[in-house]
Amino acid sequence: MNVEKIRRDFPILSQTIRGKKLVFLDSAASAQKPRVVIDAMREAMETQYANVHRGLHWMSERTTDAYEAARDAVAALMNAPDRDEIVFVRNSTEAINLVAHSFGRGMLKPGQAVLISGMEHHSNIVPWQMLRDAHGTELRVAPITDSGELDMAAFEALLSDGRVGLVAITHMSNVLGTVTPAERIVSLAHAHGAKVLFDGSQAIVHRAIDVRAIGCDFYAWTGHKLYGPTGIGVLWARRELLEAMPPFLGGGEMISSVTYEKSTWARVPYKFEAGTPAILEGIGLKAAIDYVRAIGYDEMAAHEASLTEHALARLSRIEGLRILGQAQDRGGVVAFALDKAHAHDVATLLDRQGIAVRAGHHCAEPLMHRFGLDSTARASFGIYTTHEEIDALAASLTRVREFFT
Amino acid sequence: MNVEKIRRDFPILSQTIRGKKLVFLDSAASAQKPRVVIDAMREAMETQYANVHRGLHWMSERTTDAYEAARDAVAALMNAPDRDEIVFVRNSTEAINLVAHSFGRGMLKPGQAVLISGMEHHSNIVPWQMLRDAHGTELRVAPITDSGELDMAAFEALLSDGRVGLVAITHMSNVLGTVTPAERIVSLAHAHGAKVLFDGSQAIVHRAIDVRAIGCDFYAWTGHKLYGPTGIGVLWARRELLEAMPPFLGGGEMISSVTYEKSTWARVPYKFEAGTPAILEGIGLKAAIDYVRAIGYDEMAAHEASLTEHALARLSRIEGLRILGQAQDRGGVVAFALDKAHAHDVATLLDRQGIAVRAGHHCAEPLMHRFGLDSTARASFGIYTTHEEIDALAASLTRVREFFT
Amino acid sequence: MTFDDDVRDLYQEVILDHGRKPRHGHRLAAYDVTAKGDNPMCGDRVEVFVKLDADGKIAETGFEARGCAISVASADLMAETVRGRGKADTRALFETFREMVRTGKCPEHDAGLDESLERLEPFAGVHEYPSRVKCATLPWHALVAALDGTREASSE
Amino acid sequence: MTFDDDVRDLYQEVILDHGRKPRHGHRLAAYDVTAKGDNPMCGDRVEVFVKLDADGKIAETGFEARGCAISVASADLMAETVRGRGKADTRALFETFREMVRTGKCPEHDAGLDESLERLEPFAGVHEYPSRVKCATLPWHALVAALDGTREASSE
Ligand SMILES: Cc1ncc(COP(=O)(O)O)c(C=O)c1O
Ligand SMILES: Cc1ncc(COP(=O)(O)O)c(C=O)c1O
Repeated sequence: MNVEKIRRDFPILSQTIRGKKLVFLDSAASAQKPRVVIDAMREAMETQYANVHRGLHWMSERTTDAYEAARDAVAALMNAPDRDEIVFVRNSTEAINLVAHSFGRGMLKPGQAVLISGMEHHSNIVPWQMLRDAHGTELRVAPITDSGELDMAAFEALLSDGRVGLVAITHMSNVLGTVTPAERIVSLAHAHGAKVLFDGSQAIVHRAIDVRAIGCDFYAWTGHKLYGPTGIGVLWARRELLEAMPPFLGGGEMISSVTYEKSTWARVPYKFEAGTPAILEGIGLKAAIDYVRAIGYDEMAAHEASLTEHALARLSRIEGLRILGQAQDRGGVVAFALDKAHAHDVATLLDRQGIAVRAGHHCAEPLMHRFGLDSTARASFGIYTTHEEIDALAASLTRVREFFT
Repeated sequence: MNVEKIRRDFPILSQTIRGKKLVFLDSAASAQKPRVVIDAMREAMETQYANVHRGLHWMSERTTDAYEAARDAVAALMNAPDRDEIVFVRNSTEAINLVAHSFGRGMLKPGQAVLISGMEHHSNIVPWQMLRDAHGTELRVAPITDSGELDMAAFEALLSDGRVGLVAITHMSNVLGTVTPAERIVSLAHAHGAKVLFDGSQAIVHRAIDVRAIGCDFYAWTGHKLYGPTGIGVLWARRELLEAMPPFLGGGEMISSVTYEKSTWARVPYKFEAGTPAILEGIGLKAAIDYVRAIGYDEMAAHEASLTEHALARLSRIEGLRILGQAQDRGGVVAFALDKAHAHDVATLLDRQGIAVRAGHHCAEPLMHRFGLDSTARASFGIYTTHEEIDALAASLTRVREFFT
Repeated sequence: MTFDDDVRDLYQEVILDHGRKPRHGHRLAAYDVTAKGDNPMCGDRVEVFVKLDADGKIAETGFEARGCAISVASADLMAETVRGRGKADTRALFETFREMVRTGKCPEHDAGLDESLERLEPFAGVHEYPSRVKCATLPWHALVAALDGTREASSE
Repeated sequence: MTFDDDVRDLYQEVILDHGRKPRHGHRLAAYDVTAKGDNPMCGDRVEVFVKLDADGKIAETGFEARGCAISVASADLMAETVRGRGKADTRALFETFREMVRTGKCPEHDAGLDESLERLEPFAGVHEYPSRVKCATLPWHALVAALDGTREASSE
């Protein structure tokens, strides 16, 4: 993979920040956008924009085609059996909330349980708490080990009473980098009668996702982390589930017919897409998908594995620096704490060198507390990240620690 | 107002469609985007993009500023008392669903009623049906007159038993063009103890909206109709209501703290904005707002009034053409039916002349049925629409009718 | 180009004519199977009535339709072209027709369909308007539903 | 520019020093009012303890904090600069300080605050980092809450 060539595809990477070359190590929060994405959105607005579906005029037909082509691209990306199983939402968070409402309230019974893990993002915790409080389901949490992996024995034990109706679990932790054993999770869950939702927000950026091979029931992710625009996310779900689930939001586009007494719903997936969708964002997302597929997941994964290995090696040599998580199978995010400096101060000092990292609880408070911390700094990598950037981070961190000692 | 100058701000308007000059008369479905909007989004992606809030690094701070500046711009646009009363959502539809969930399920009691009107868009019907079916509220419909205005006597009568907890009503019909008497509606509703939500999806494009002067409790609209991008909409609500309402979607950004037992919510409005928001879309929306405010609502309203008057005069001279709605106070949309031709055929034939109109039920089936129709064609106007374009429409419609006779 | 030139390639005379004056646009006095088709998105509605002969082949088709010129003309030409066909044969014609209105091109097909497809060819122009493809196919959905013994079809 | 040049304008010596070795970073043996401040977004937490004199003026302030250098240094310099101030006076200093860390400029203010503001001036650089303004203001929120008799404050 030619990283220098890829970097030229991202206009922002030539920016200087405070007079320094930008070193962007915050891709797990949101990735930068290649020119093809920027151009796709611009071109749509300049040449064919109109609202989609039922337009009957040229621009509406063209825009509908372009928007629906995004659905095909997503289906192909995830190896979904059926394009109609792709529901467009705003982000992963909305995808998970959709499942919590339509499947949770609609198909789980009070007394059944939802099983999450100890390394979830708030977006895969809070919707299940809200479901618990509104609907009377139980919320169970499968613990993680000190190395930051799912405790499989405990996980299985929590399934054993057969009351778990849904396992909702991250496919890759945004803090620990841990990739969870998806197939194994599915086979255990299914054996105990539970459906499985993966929060793939991070995983889709680092791995080729094949929902058929994984065998899960729901898979959620978010466009802006996969080099696409904000405002669009994806829920994939098995058709029979989508058919059976009541709708979530009501309004235009999601109906088949409306009278005051009773409305009937549009066919899947439109039943779940109320109102004018994120049209331009769908078009941008398709460009992003085409872009990453042209590079290829094998290439991307190899690049990120090499970056991650390099980062772990470099950072672990820094005195007083503690890395969170040592999973065997891990993706390109590294969260760490310095003994002498608070994560906020670390992030600010790095910023003054032009190095962008994130600091805080990374929307994973319970996970932070599991490791006895309130916040960490986190460096995360994208296809445009270089080994030199990681060297720059390591060098700066050494200075930061000296500065605070 | 210099329409020719304005037209040059919209790159798409110089397109040709099927070798004809584009005549875009479908702005009520979604408006075209001026260059400033396109550029604002492009520039954000090229120079400073990052995720918002808690970024701590330069780009995240800049992007947070830009995104939050959109909130200020919206608050100023609507004369909202407090910027924290602006909640960003995907579109009007989500805004109304948010109210149906958080206010409807959260604060209305089963047995209370929601009062809508006979000229609502599906997005302001279906959420209240779903609330009725899930929560046991009643759904009442205030009839409209033959001229397409709200029947105020009937409206008041439907309030009189004091059981209506919420009036949810359009501020401007997307089919009839009718602008409803907002202040009068509010004073009647409040006198009977009901809160008021306006669906301002169309009104905000044609009128300066002053939520303080109107005195309502909720106001919903959608960015893509106000020359902004797709993927972003606005709910304004009184602070005390937002404070009292439980959250809608759960996840990142909307929390204050999270433990498995209990989470607490971020302050208003963030409590209602779960997950990574539509950042680029907020930035685009701000550019759109700045653009229309620079032109000025007085100018826009005068231009549209003149276009509408011209259209009504020209179309009513066409034999066999029936215009829906003759409200005194009306905005720039004109729906019509031809005796000899189905609306779909009309739209397709116009398209072949490069004229884009919409045909169908316009997401307002019950309203169509009220007038004994299944579908109509609809021409709708924006700031870039010219009198000549309306002449072209009228001339073509005459030919269409001949063609089918 | 004149107005007529612009529109005639899509609304060919045969479509206009059958749209205006359908030959089979009536409920049959006696019929064996029937079904309704509904396109709630645009309010198109069609009801077909089919009389079968002793071999189970289509003897006659009538319909009542409310909709655009394309859906009415399509129903009328359908009634004409399915006469004498059995169930499988009708379905094969429908599939080929549907492919044609979707793509604008006639796909490979059985020689036995040749003549009928030629008759239906004026609908090929509809492919330019993906959202109107369902106008052309709705009556066919209803017909197939009737033959299958289903009472309702939707061409959403 | 060296690393130090880049960071010293924000983390001036006084901030580093008070962040590392706060003079008032302890619970008072005896105090009249107290409150907690919480910034759940970043996990910063501070608890302030205030001893008042006979006139109701601040005699002494102590605190226990967990947080970044900026919040700890801010708490410490706050403790130093509010000594001898009454409630209104403390609030006025806080408002001026807050404006300064938000904008980087010291707003018009009462002459009586001059000396204290000079002491607090090193925090002006924080305005470059809007998301860290709350680090600097959290202890002040807690102090004002304590004086108001509220037990908890949040600087979200
Ligand atoms: C009156 C009215 N309400 C609601 C909507 C729904 O807007 P959106 O599709 O952006 O949610 C529209 C536009 O489609 C409208 O015209
Ligand atoms: C693992 C994980 N889940 C969920 C999310 C939420 O994504 P979004 O904010 O786009 O909804 C994120 C990213 O913030 C994440 O990393």
